[in-house]
Amino acid sequence: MTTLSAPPPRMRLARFRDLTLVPVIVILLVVGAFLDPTFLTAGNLTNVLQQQAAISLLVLAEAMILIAGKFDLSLESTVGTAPAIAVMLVIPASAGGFGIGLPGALVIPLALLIGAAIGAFNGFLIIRFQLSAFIVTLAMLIIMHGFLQGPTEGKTLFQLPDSILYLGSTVWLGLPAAIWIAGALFAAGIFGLAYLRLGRALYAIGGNADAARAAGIRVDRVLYGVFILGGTLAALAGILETGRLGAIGNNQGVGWIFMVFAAAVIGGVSMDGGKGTILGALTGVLVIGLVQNILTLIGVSGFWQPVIYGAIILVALMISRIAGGKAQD
Amino acid sequence: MTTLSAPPPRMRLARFRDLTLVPVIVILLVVGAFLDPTFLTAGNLTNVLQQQAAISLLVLAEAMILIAGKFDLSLESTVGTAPAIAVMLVIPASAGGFGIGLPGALVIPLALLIGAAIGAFNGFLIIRFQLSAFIVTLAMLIIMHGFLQGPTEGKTLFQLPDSILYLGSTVWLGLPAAIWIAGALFAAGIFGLAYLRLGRALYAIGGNADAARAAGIRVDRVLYGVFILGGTLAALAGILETGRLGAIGNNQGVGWIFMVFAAAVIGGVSMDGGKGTILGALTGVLVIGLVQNILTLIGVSGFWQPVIYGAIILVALMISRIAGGKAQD
Amino acid sequence: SGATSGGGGGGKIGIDHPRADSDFWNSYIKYVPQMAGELKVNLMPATNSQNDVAKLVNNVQALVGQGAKAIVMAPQDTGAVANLLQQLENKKIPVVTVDTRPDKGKVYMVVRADNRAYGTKACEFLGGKLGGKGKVVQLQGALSSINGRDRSEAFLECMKTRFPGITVFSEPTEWEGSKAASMLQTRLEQNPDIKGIYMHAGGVHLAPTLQTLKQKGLLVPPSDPKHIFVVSNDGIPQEYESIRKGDIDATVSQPADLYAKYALFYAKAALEGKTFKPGPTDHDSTIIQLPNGLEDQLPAPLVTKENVDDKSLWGNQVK
Amino acid sequence: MKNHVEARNVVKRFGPTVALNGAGIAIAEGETHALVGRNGAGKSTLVSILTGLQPADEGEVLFSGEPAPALADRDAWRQRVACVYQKSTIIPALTVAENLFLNRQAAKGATINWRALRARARELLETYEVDVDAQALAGDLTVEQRQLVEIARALSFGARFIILDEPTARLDGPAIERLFARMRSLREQGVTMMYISHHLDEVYEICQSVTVFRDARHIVTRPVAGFPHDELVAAMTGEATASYESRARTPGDTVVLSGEGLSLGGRYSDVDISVKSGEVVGLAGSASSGKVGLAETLVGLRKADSGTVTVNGSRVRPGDVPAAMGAGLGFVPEDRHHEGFVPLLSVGENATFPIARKLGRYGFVSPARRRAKAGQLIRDLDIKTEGPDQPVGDLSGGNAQKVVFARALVDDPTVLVVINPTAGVDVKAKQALLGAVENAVERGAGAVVVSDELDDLRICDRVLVMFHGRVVKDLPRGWTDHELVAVMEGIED
Ligand SMILES: Nc1ncnc2c1ncn2[C@@H]1O[C@H](COP(=O)(O)OP(=O)(O)OP(=O)(O)O)[C@@H](O)[C@H]1O
Ligand SMILES: Nc1ncnc2c1ncn2[C@@H]1O[C@H](COP(=O)(O)OP(=O)(O)OP(=O)(O)O)[C@@H](O)[C@H]1O
Ligand SMILES: [Mg+2]
Ligand SMILES: [Mg+2]
Repeated sequence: MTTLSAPPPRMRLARFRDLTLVPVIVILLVVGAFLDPTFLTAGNLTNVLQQQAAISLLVLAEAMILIAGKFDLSLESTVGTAPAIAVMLVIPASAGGFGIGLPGALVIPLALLIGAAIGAFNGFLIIRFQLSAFIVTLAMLIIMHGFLQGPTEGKTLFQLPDSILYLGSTVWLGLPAAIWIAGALFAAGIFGLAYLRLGRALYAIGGNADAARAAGIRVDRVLYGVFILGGTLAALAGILETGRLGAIGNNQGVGWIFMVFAAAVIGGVSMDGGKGTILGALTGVLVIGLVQNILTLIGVSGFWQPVIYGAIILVALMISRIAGGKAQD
Repeated sequence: MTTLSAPPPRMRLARFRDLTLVPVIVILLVVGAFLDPTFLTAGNLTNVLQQQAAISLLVLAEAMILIAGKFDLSLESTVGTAPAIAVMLVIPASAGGFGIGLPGALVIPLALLIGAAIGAFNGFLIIRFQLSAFIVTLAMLIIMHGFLQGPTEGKTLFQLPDSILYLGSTVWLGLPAAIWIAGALFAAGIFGLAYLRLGRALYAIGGNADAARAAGIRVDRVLYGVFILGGTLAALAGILETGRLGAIGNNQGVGWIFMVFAAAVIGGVSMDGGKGTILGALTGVLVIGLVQNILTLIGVSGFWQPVIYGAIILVALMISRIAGGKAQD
Repeated sequence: SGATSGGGGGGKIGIDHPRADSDFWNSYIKYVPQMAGELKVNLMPATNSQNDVAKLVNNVQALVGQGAKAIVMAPQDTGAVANLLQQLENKKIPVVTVDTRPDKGKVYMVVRADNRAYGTKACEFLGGKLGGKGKVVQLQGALSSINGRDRSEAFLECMKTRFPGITVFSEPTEWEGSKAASMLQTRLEQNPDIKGIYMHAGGVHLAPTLQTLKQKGLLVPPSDPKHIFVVSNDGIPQEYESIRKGDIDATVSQPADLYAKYALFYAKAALEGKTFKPGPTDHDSTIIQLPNGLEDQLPAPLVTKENVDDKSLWGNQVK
Repeated sequence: MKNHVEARNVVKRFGPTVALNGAGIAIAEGETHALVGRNGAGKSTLVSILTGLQPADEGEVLFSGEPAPALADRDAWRQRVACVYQKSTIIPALTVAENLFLNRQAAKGATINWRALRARARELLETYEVDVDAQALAGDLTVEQRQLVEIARALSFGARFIILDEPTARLDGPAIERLFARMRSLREQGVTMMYISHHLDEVYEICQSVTVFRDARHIVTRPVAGFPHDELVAAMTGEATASYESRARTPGDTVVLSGEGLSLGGRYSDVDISVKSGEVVGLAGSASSGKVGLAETLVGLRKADSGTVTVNGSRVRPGDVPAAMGAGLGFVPEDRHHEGFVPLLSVGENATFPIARKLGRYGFVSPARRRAKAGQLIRDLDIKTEGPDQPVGDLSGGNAQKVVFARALVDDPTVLVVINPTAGVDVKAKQALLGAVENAVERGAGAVVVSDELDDLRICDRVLVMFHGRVVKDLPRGWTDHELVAVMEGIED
């Protein structure tokens, strides 16, 4: 009575839906190579990857949060605030710290902890009080940026303990460590969301939270976990960025979140929850990174750059829509 | 046979759900009066209204778009771009125009037309191609801002035709015209969404687009209308703002959209569509305007202002949640 | 790198512009190619980091990848470029920074006017006009910008020490005209006896301030007792126009033309292996020693009704 | 007699699925015409084509011999046909009154008079004896009340042709009777109707002719009178099918599920219930009896105000579904769209969520083992699907219900609670599902069947009847239909 015999073609196609942006990436590589000889050099491509490493962790975090049907705008503030507060707990008051003087080795765990705490607080407001995730995390974005500006009084922190600089600036096996870290975390994310019970639970919750609850998934607990993980990843992104830049400016992370959403969505993650993959999100990050790099290399006038940039996002979105076959939300 | 004989109390309460922020407004008025004697003067309150007039039109537009279940981030760019392009079509090349030299009286209709065209293009991509409204309008936000920066090459337009300055700077019957205009449009919005079939169609579409279609509502047409109306209102907001500021800066409107969403959502409009009222959105605008005014009056340190501001948004959100009684999305 | 080397004295100069949304920087951006022509430097297409230090790092890395032998940049965040400067030093690429002075990391030359001096000049002017008493407002830029902070701190410090009778209200406007207008309007409502305004950025603050004053009926000539003294900062043509009309009283002219000229001049000098010493220069400025390099402090004149028609002001040269 | 509505050679594909394959139907003026067929036969797809919601890939639709209007011309469609869709078209955030008069609240361009609209709504609800407040938000209604609102709306248009797609799947006996009375009077006024149901007795009661679809094709159209029941079933299933015989068994001694002193404000009060291993307990009662609320408490979807629930001897934390499931419970919720499945996820994944931890170690889920397990469930319950990887959202209603069932059974539960288990399920599938319940019980599970369907209750060893939130009767096996209905209606004490 049923059609179980051969795996029908649609199913096979579905597997490749994650990869709808691969042709776009290929086109960008070809166009880039054509436009500028530097583009296809190992050095330049390594630069692109390193430049995207920190923001890609935010995309990873946001993709998971979106798949679980939620929203987190405040990640971008955590990128600056978590490492900044951690550093201020460590460095002397004369260098802009709080004068508490915790040991310098603690600065990375502290930053991650602060990120996790911000995530947990977001989760608390959104899950416990059932507030709108968009507005809660928008308010938290503003507040957390205030927690960077307030204690530093708008100044850049540049006397940093070496420990926090290490990850973002060192090189392992010929590649910047940040690339290895982001790569490993993406691999874990791709695997976890495809093959772990917890990962699949995110899809169930994002797709229909009531049904997930009725299927025995501890929805609230999983959501807390996702927000906390999101905050922690954002803090790690902040650590990598701090190492790359060598200081924590007052605008670290500011303005990233839109790019993060753009990357996730053109990579096939739905804003409505329950749809998309981490691999897709990764292709989204790469597209955005390559576009930025090419625009820089060919030196498009700064005034018109946004137009080209936005237009490319639109085109990528259309390709992802046409190849994906389904309406986006 | 059943227990539904008397109208349950929850239903009656629903009427007042639009007004959940009224106590917040009252508290702000009392606190403001207590903190600064200037606060409760007619002059200051008029200022608050005038300062919020332009952004309130965006809130009106966004509330309608959200109720219809869609999303428009690009409104904030339209605020700058629509009047700027209109002005450049009119003023001579020496003043930064295109040198086309259309008659100065056309500048307002032109600006509104440009706003409508941006809205129509958004609608086209979102409705026709079924692309994600969030990302389409995000890309359009970037592109449209580029269309302000590109032609002006980043310069402020100082030499404006008088016609575009009039509405935003004149006074009618003792009150700035902008207040009258915003007031009239809100009245029309409140009435239209409560008493017109077309207005109710927005709720039906936002609540369940398939059901709306089945009920004979021309869903696509209505959505186009909403996007076009939204763009037009944003252009009008830009005209009022231009009159208030006397010039079109390169970042006119930039950064408004978050406040717009915050105002709409704390005012009870759901990000998931189908829920909320224009009156509620108006109370949201007022709360935000009063908070900004009080923070300015008491002169909170600029560094910590965002923290207080964000915290107040959170509190307003909670009040709206508790009084509204339902989970927010 | 596979880049072809152009003519001129020893290699290409890469340049990154900090932002494209203010009149001052846009004038600077316009002067750059013009000065490059005059100085005959081999300039690469400019990049723009849009006020984002992460983008700045990306851009400079790309420029170096494309074969830049010297870099001109204007980091708006002076701390977060430390690593970048270190990288460039390792690659022996000299750096000229414009407008801002990096906190850490080697620079060949900093080309900037003294932003603290702007604040002090504005304070001296307003303090004198007000006779050392009354209330003034300063419309700040973004608090996270070093220049904004310098102007603000110097202004406040000078007011406190030299004119203790003057009350200062500081309004953080984030370089937004809309915020500036609202805050000024509110403050004037609260303190109708405000007599002076210092604007950190004429490009964004000028029109909203004038419009607000006009609405309040306070846009009157200096002879009128209701007049509010306004000092601006930038030196764009519109400010001069307003000074001539008597709407505002003074502005500090940031030398956009000199920024562009000397940035390229020093970048070229670096490629040619020239060295400089602290002391006065041939162009009315002084070079001072910094821990991490040198700084050429260009003159930034205060422009008032008296000298507003001076042809040498860059704002009078733009058409 | 001329045909009021006709569809000819309709083909409709969804990706690789052919939902209609050259099927057609012809409905004579003034008759009530049944359309029957197994789950996924293409009935609802035909409905969406006949109401202009979807275009057919091939074929034509005629109304009174005239070609159907253009798809965009919704007004023309609405003049020709009104419909109760299988999927809810209620808008939860709007009031009942507004839902009833959606897009016709007032004349075009005129302002809406809400007071008058509410009055009209109240009148309409009264006419159809729907006991809900016109001002209530539709989202606050029960599934059943929502269905009644949909029916009232469809009937109120004054259209000459009305389609009802499984309107009774969510209604109890008296509500069905009221609906039929209404349909009869409409027929007397000459209204043509198309009626879809999996209850063949309803077809015999209310319809004059019947069309059978099978595997996306038209099989037969005949007058109902003189169409033997088993022949009709055979036409639907393509084979001779005997009616379901419930099995006899003796319950064991261990109590696997019990609720003591359970009360929930407004729903039920002071209920005791206990189910033994190897026993099927029915829970019956007409509208608002509180049976669903009670069942939802037993499975942990709701927290009782007082009382305790014990599963397999262990006290379960109230309102904690995972805890109840961990203790060995499986259940089928009332509203499959709401709590039953995640539409975007595959059949395999939806069916195996409760046993995900058993499909691999260290939190890992083996897709191969999942697919194998799902394949087995698909065969056991005869789910019509492209395979374990098809999203449940693409299945027909009855097949989606089977997936929900599969989820309940997948962990070999010792306690099974099923709420309206056969709602919207075809005859053969119904047998499969009831058989599955009985199989589980034979393996030693205890089961609770919450239903108003006499067929479902027949497999029960005893039936608890609830009335206004209290258990009023404990009927052992062997009740007569009349007896049970009387207790349910509160006619007999
Ligand atoms: N939107 C859709 N996308 C993909 N497949 C669909 C879609 N709608 C229906 N189908 C498929 O078309 C076939 C017919 O579905 P339809 O809903 O018409 O069945 P039905 O006869 O109404 O069944 P039921 O009695 O269960 O309601 C099914 O195999 C179903 O999976
Ligand atoms: N979500 C809800 N909110 C408010 N009241 C509800 C809700 N669901 C049910 N009720 C009310 O609770 C009472 C008992 O409902 P319950 O669903 O438990 O009974 P039931 O026997 O299942 O009724 P039915 O046969 O109509 O489904 C009814 O009066 C019903 O209207
Ligand atoms: Mg169906
Ligand atoms: Mg019920």
